[in-house]
Amino acid sequence: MNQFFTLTIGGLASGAVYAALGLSLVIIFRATRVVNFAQPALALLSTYFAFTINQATGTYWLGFLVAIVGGAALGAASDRLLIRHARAHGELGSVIVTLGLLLVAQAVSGMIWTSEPRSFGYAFDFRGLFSAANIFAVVAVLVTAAGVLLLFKLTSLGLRMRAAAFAPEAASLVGVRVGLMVTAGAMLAAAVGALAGLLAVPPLLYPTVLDGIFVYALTAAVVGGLDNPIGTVVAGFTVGIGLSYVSGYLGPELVTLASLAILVVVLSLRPNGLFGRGLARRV
Amino acid sequence: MTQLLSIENVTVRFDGLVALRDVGLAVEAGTVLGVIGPNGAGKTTLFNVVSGFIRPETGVIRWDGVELRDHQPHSLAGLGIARTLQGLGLFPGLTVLENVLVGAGRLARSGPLSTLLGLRRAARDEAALRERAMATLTELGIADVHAAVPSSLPYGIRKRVALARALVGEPRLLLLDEPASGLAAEEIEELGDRIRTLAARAAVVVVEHNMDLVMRICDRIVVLDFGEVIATGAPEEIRSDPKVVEAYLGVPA
Amino acid sequence: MSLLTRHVLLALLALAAVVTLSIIVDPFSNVRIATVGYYVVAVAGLTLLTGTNGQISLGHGAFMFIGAYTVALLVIHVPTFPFWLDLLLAAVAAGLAGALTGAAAARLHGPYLAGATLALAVGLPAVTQRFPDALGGSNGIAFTVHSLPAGLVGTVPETRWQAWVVWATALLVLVLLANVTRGRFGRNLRAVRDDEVSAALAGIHIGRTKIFAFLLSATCGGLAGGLQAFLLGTAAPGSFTLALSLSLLAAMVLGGVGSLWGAFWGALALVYVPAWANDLTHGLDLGTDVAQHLPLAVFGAVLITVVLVFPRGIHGTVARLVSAVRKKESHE
Amino acid sequence: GESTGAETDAKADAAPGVTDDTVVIGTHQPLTGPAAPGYSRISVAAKAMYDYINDKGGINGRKIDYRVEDDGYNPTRTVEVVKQLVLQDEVFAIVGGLGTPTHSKVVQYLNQEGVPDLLVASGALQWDDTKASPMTFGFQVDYEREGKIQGKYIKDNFGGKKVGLLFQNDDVGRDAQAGLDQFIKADVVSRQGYDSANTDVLPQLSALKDAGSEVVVCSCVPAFTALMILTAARLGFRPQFVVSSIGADPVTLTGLLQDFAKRGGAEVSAAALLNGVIGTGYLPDVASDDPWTVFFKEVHDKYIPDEPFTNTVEFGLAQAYTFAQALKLAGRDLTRGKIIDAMESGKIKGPGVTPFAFSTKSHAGYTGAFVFQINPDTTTRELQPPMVTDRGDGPIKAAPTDRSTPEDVALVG
Amino acid sequence: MLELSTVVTAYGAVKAIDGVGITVSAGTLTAVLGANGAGKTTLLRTISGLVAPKSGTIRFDGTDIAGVAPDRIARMGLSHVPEHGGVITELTVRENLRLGALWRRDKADRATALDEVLALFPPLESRISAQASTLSGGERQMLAIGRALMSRPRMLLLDEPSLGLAPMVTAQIMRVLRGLREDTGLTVLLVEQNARSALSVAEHAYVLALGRVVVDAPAQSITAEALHDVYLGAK
Ligand SMILES: Nc1ncnc2c1ncn2[C@@H]1O[C@H](COP(=O)(O)OP(=O)(O)OP(=O)(O)O)[C@@H](O)[C@H]1O
Ligand SMILES: Nc1ncnc2c1ncn2[C@@H]1O[C@H](COP(=O)(O)OP(=O)(O)OP(=O)(O)O)[C@@H](O)[C@H]1O
Ligand SMILES: [Mg+2]
Ligand SMILES: [Mg+2]
Repeated sequence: MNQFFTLTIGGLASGAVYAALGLSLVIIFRATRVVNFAQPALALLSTYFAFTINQATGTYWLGFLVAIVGGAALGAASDRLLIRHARAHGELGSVIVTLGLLLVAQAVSGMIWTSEPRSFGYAFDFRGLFSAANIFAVVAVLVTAAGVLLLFKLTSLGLRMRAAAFAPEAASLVGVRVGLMVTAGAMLAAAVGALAGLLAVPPLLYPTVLDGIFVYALTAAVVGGLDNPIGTVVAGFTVGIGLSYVSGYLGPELVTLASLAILVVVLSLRPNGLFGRGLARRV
Repeated sequence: MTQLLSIENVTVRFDGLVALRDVGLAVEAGTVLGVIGPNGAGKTTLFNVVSGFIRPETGVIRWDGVELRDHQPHSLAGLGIARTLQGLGLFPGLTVLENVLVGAGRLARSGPLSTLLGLRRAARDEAALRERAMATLTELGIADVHAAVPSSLPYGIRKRVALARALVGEPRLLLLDEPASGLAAEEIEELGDRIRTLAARAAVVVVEHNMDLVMRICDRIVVLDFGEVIATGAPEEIRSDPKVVEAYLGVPA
Repeated sequence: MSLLTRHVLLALLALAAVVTLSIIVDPFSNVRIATVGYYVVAVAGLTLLTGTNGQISLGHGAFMFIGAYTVALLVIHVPTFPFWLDLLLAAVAAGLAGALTGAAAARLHGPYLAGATLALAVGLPAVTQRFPDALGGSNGIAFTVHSLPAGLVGTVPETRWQAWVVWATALLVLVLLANVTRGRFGRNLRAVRDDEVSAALAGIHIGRTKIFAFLLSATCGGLAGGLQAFLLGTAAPGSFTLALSLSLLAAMVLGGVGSLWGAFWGALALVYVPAWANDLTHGLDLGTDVAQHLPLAVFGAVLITVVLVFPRGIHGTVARLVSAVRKKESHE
Repeated sequence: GESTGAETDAKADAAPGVTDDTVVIGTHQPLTGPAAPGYSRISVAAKAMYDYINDKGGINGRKIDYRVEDDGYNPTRTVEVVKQLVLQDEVFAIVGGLGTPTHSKVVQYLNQEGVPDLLVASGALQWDDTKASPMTFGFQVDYEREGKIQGKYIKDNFGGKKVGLLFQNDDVGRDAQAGLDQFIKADVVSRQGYDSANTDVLPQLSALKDAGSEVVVCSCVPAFTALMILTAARLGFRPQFVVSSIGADPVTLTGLLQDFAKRGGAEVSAAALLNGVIGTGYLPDVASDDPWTVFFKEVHDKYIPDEPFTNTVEFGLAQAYTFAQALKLAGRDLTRGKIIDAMESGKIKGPGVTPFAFSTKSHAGYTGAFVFQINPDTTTRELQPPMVTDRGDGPIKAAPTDRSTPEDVALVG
Repeated sequence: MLELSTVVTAYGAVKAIDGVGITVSAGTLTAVLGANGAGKTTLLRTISGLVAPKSGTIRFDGTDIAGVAPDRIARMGLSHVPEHGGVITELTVRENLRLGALWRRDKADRATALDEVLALFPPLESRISAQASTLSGGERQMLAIGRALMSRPRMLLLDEPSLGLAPMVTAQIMRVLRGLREDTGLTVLLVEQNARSALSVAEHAYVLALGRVVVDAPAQSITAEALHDVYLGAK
């Protein structure tokens, strides 16, 4: 029972991380219709920014801030310099360009900060099952998700961002500044990604630290329906808890296999994810 | 006259919205049937039901007297039913000839294994299909663009490619969804003549908003409004049917 | 000349070229030649699926995994089988897995398919951890394949012979794939990629076509994995990472999507770009951390550059240059 | 097929990569990818040692040309780069190839080609197989020997306490348990495996806690030692930790935990978290004034002063030094046969605290370890002097005390 | 209001528009006719900024808008309903309509505009919350035109608005255009395949052939025969 409790709470904490990174994938997908494989790499670089600031100043929150702002800047730069141009080359071209960016970003972080693991702390005290750090992670993710949802559902900025992503030409004809909207989406996605990095990385930071988390975050985003922030957050927590049970009761080596199983089961029942809309008329 | 296709009591609902209610109609060999009605009346939905894209809530569809149950879109070509889409639906990555060849697939005899191994049989088959496709393109007067990709062609030509793709499989029934939209006046005229000629080999069902064309080429017309059949009859009857005038045609200007 | 005869002749010519090359170059270059060979098989299979049929697979490494382990297990447990039978069975096993994957994937589109196949690439190799006794756990399996015919021992070095075997297989696969893509089936694959509704109306069974594409493609993947195992004598989960699957996709795009020539160029790039980047790094006098990560950065930069600057990949660019030169010549 | 005696002799006489003034050696290391964290510095340190030796004139008049290839911890790449080193670079030997899953895929090839395969950087047992792999030699103490020494220590000092095991799901974990179980099998209340790709060890630690473990033993790499300690702290779980040499270096661990020291007060400082952790080791403590450590520190300070002087760095320096010793013993008329003879001569007295097992009968590396505990100030104190044992059920004995010093070896002028 | 002179637009080497000069005065309805491939769509896309002209000037209200980004041109009050509507199928009908008026500040007026559009196209009202992808072909066309009207444009570019619409709806749209022109002074440039209905509402007409203006005359003066010749000549 105790074990069950711990696994649930632990899963919730990792779920928050999957949800956050998944959310950033959803935002970038909504803004550009591209699944951005470089998203975790941008998050990684942002987290390294925070690390550097932490080391230099010793204040966590300054690093936190720099990571979020720096992440947004990276998002803007990656969109303006690369992804925007990649979109013209279709889904495949975009996948490859973001992949290339992932490799370059990982290599660059290795060049600057070496491949050795670095100590990276939590925002708050991490001790205890309901530690302040965990509560912060869960709350931060929920608040961000709610904000993102409101942005897309209720604000005109969100509507414009979606229009720009779905149909750039039609959107521009109704006066939407498509380029600006896409960049805004990329910035937001990268900022949320940076948050995910800050939550995911502790205690250790190294260039490949987000690789595994990316897989589970993508699982969450796909299971939730890539277009759906709430679905992704729900799926993120569910995947986190589910995988925690698998790890605790069946064995840690089965975790990746379990995430595959989750995807297969969900997608064979609902090809557009649990919360995705699949009503689109075909003819 | 033989009833090639008959539809009885078909009802289709999309969460709350009734797209078709108790619709029935019959298509006879050698005739052209027009289906008209306001936008959103359910004309395309009717085609979708026949093609197997949508399962009706109730109703029966008979082909050659045999009830079609759980039929899939891809099984239609084999039955001898071809359809063009309201848009173009061409394969942008294929040349005009290849587009038409895809439509001719049902005439092929060799299986995938002989293709894989590159057997003679497959090659012979392919040559026969090619000949057939070129013949169809020639018939429609577009053989000269067979090597072009659709996006480089004017809209009118593209529509003909779509028609060629439907025709090449020698269907017994042709479902045409707004074949005249986007065409110039002469092209429409030419299309009308062509459909009349086609009626000799295949029954045709046309959904169309161009009334001149519909009135000229159809033997019978079915009028849909809000998913219901509000009139059926010969063009003259339809033209003067007050219900049709009110729902669809409007007072002739 | 029929299509088949032409393909076979071309393949024989290519094989002769490979044999000649393998005799001229040093033994290690033979290892590289063979490596290119099995990547050609994997990338060609992927290009059929992704380029021709439009289904993105981020998980083709998983099929290589299946192929490699099939060969490994057969070599160890059924040593009486000739190695070509092992390879055949590796292809069959992966093909079956591919059909299953295809059936699950047939209804998926775009990023959903990408996500599912990515999970396959990451999840499947973990099976080895579950069955450490049979599959060697995270260490995998090491074994030796004695394939060199008795008559050639002493006259032909092992690496050269391996290059021949890999390339003979690769060319056979290419001939079969060329038959498929040139014919009706290849056309149907492209039609399904372009417009599923129209394809269905033309009588193509969408689901079956997609599954068949997956089956063929996975068969190639399995064969590539089998060849790799045959070549290196190893099968280990650490070889079949997500990075491998993504590299295959990258190679396909680098080479030129949808063309079998592209598969060749892509495989070549996959082997030689990192190698050159590595040599370059060794040649420069750089700080340790920069040197350690430079090859990775170069590979990433090459991917970006090719997509943005040469979107048709190497094959498309080469073909364009050739036709430009021809035009110029005919003008003169 | 079977190689004839003459063939073997021909191979033994061969000396590729050797010229009048250089000898080329190669290695495969994970410089990028999942295993790079923790391992990427070994070759940096080894390079520093070779630079030092070369600056002093080399060995027997030859400078050492050290070629490092990145295999990303991917066995396929390992095979490729090793073939490249052997066939293209024509190295004289492979030295310090890193990793069990990786190196195990080239052992057969290297032996078949007659390439000396020296000082493999892994504690797996399989390197010690003089019959099947006569060219292969281990380096570090194997996981089973170390497990035995740990097991006996726990039995002697914590007899009757409940023991929990955390182990990596691979041969490291398997071999270590084989050693531990010889002594404390009955006391083990829970065994939890972790996967090196999954950094969430909360489920494992919570299970160990639930089982009431009073002593938790782990043969973890440093990152997982840190994760284990932090996760336990998170759960308020305070067992006695016993950690193997691969993950017990206080300097590395302090680095990994340092950010917790900066914030959150003294309670979660690295020193507090590490206080009392028991470890085993076979190289002298990096903070000690052991003559070897002093020497290594000198080399470090001169050639790689920016690197933290950790156990990993010491490992790389010691490994390179050991190879250089063998090279020196092999003499000026260098052949592959001679380096093998030198390795087996029993004359290599390494920097470690216990002797090597190297002889014609055994190719295992270090034969034992000492036990230490981390002090409140992250220095260490010895709890039990170096002991040696075998990989079977042989006894555990005190290690001979006649260690050589760098001066004794007098490697370079 | 709109003045084009010697505008050239090319796709690669092919000139789709070749030295076109057109004048549309404020408050008028001008028709552009021409055979398939004559360049009508390209002309509108050039005006609204979707493709940049190779040369020539395009003056809208006196400002040269050649090469200006489409979103800026749209915000200047020039609204383009592209061929086949350009409805954003992933959004709902309501969201599509909202988009049309987003850059307008006056909130109350937005609501009025919405009511007017829904009154004009009743099918849209019943499907207001539906995803636009479920709409029928004609409903999409209504949505596209409705969205353009939401922005209360000063000038409207319509590319074959009657495509796929029931004859009654087409007639109604023409009536509305006429009404708007009278009430608000809306200027319209209308591209139509269906010459008859276009000429019946237009004041002035241009006929394009192979990218050039071949007829430039008051609408009433253009006879069916004259058109016929041009169309055939163009082929
Ligand atoms: N998949 C669907 N989901 C929801 N509603 C649908 C779907 N398909 C069609 N509809 C609705 O059903 C009604 C009938 O559509 P249909 O396409 O059959 O009309 P139509 O008669 O072809 O009209 P048009 O002449 O404009 O093409 C429309 O209101 C349409 O919005
Ligand atoms: N994106 C493009 N790339 C290349 N050529 C194009 C492109 N768009 C149009 N064209 C060519 O430019 C010419 C003019 O096309 P446009 O679409 O403007 O004609 P249109 O008068 O609108 O015809 P339609 O009545 O078919 O709509 C045609 O020859 C067409 O093939
Ligand atoms: Mg319709
Ligand atoms: Mg047009």
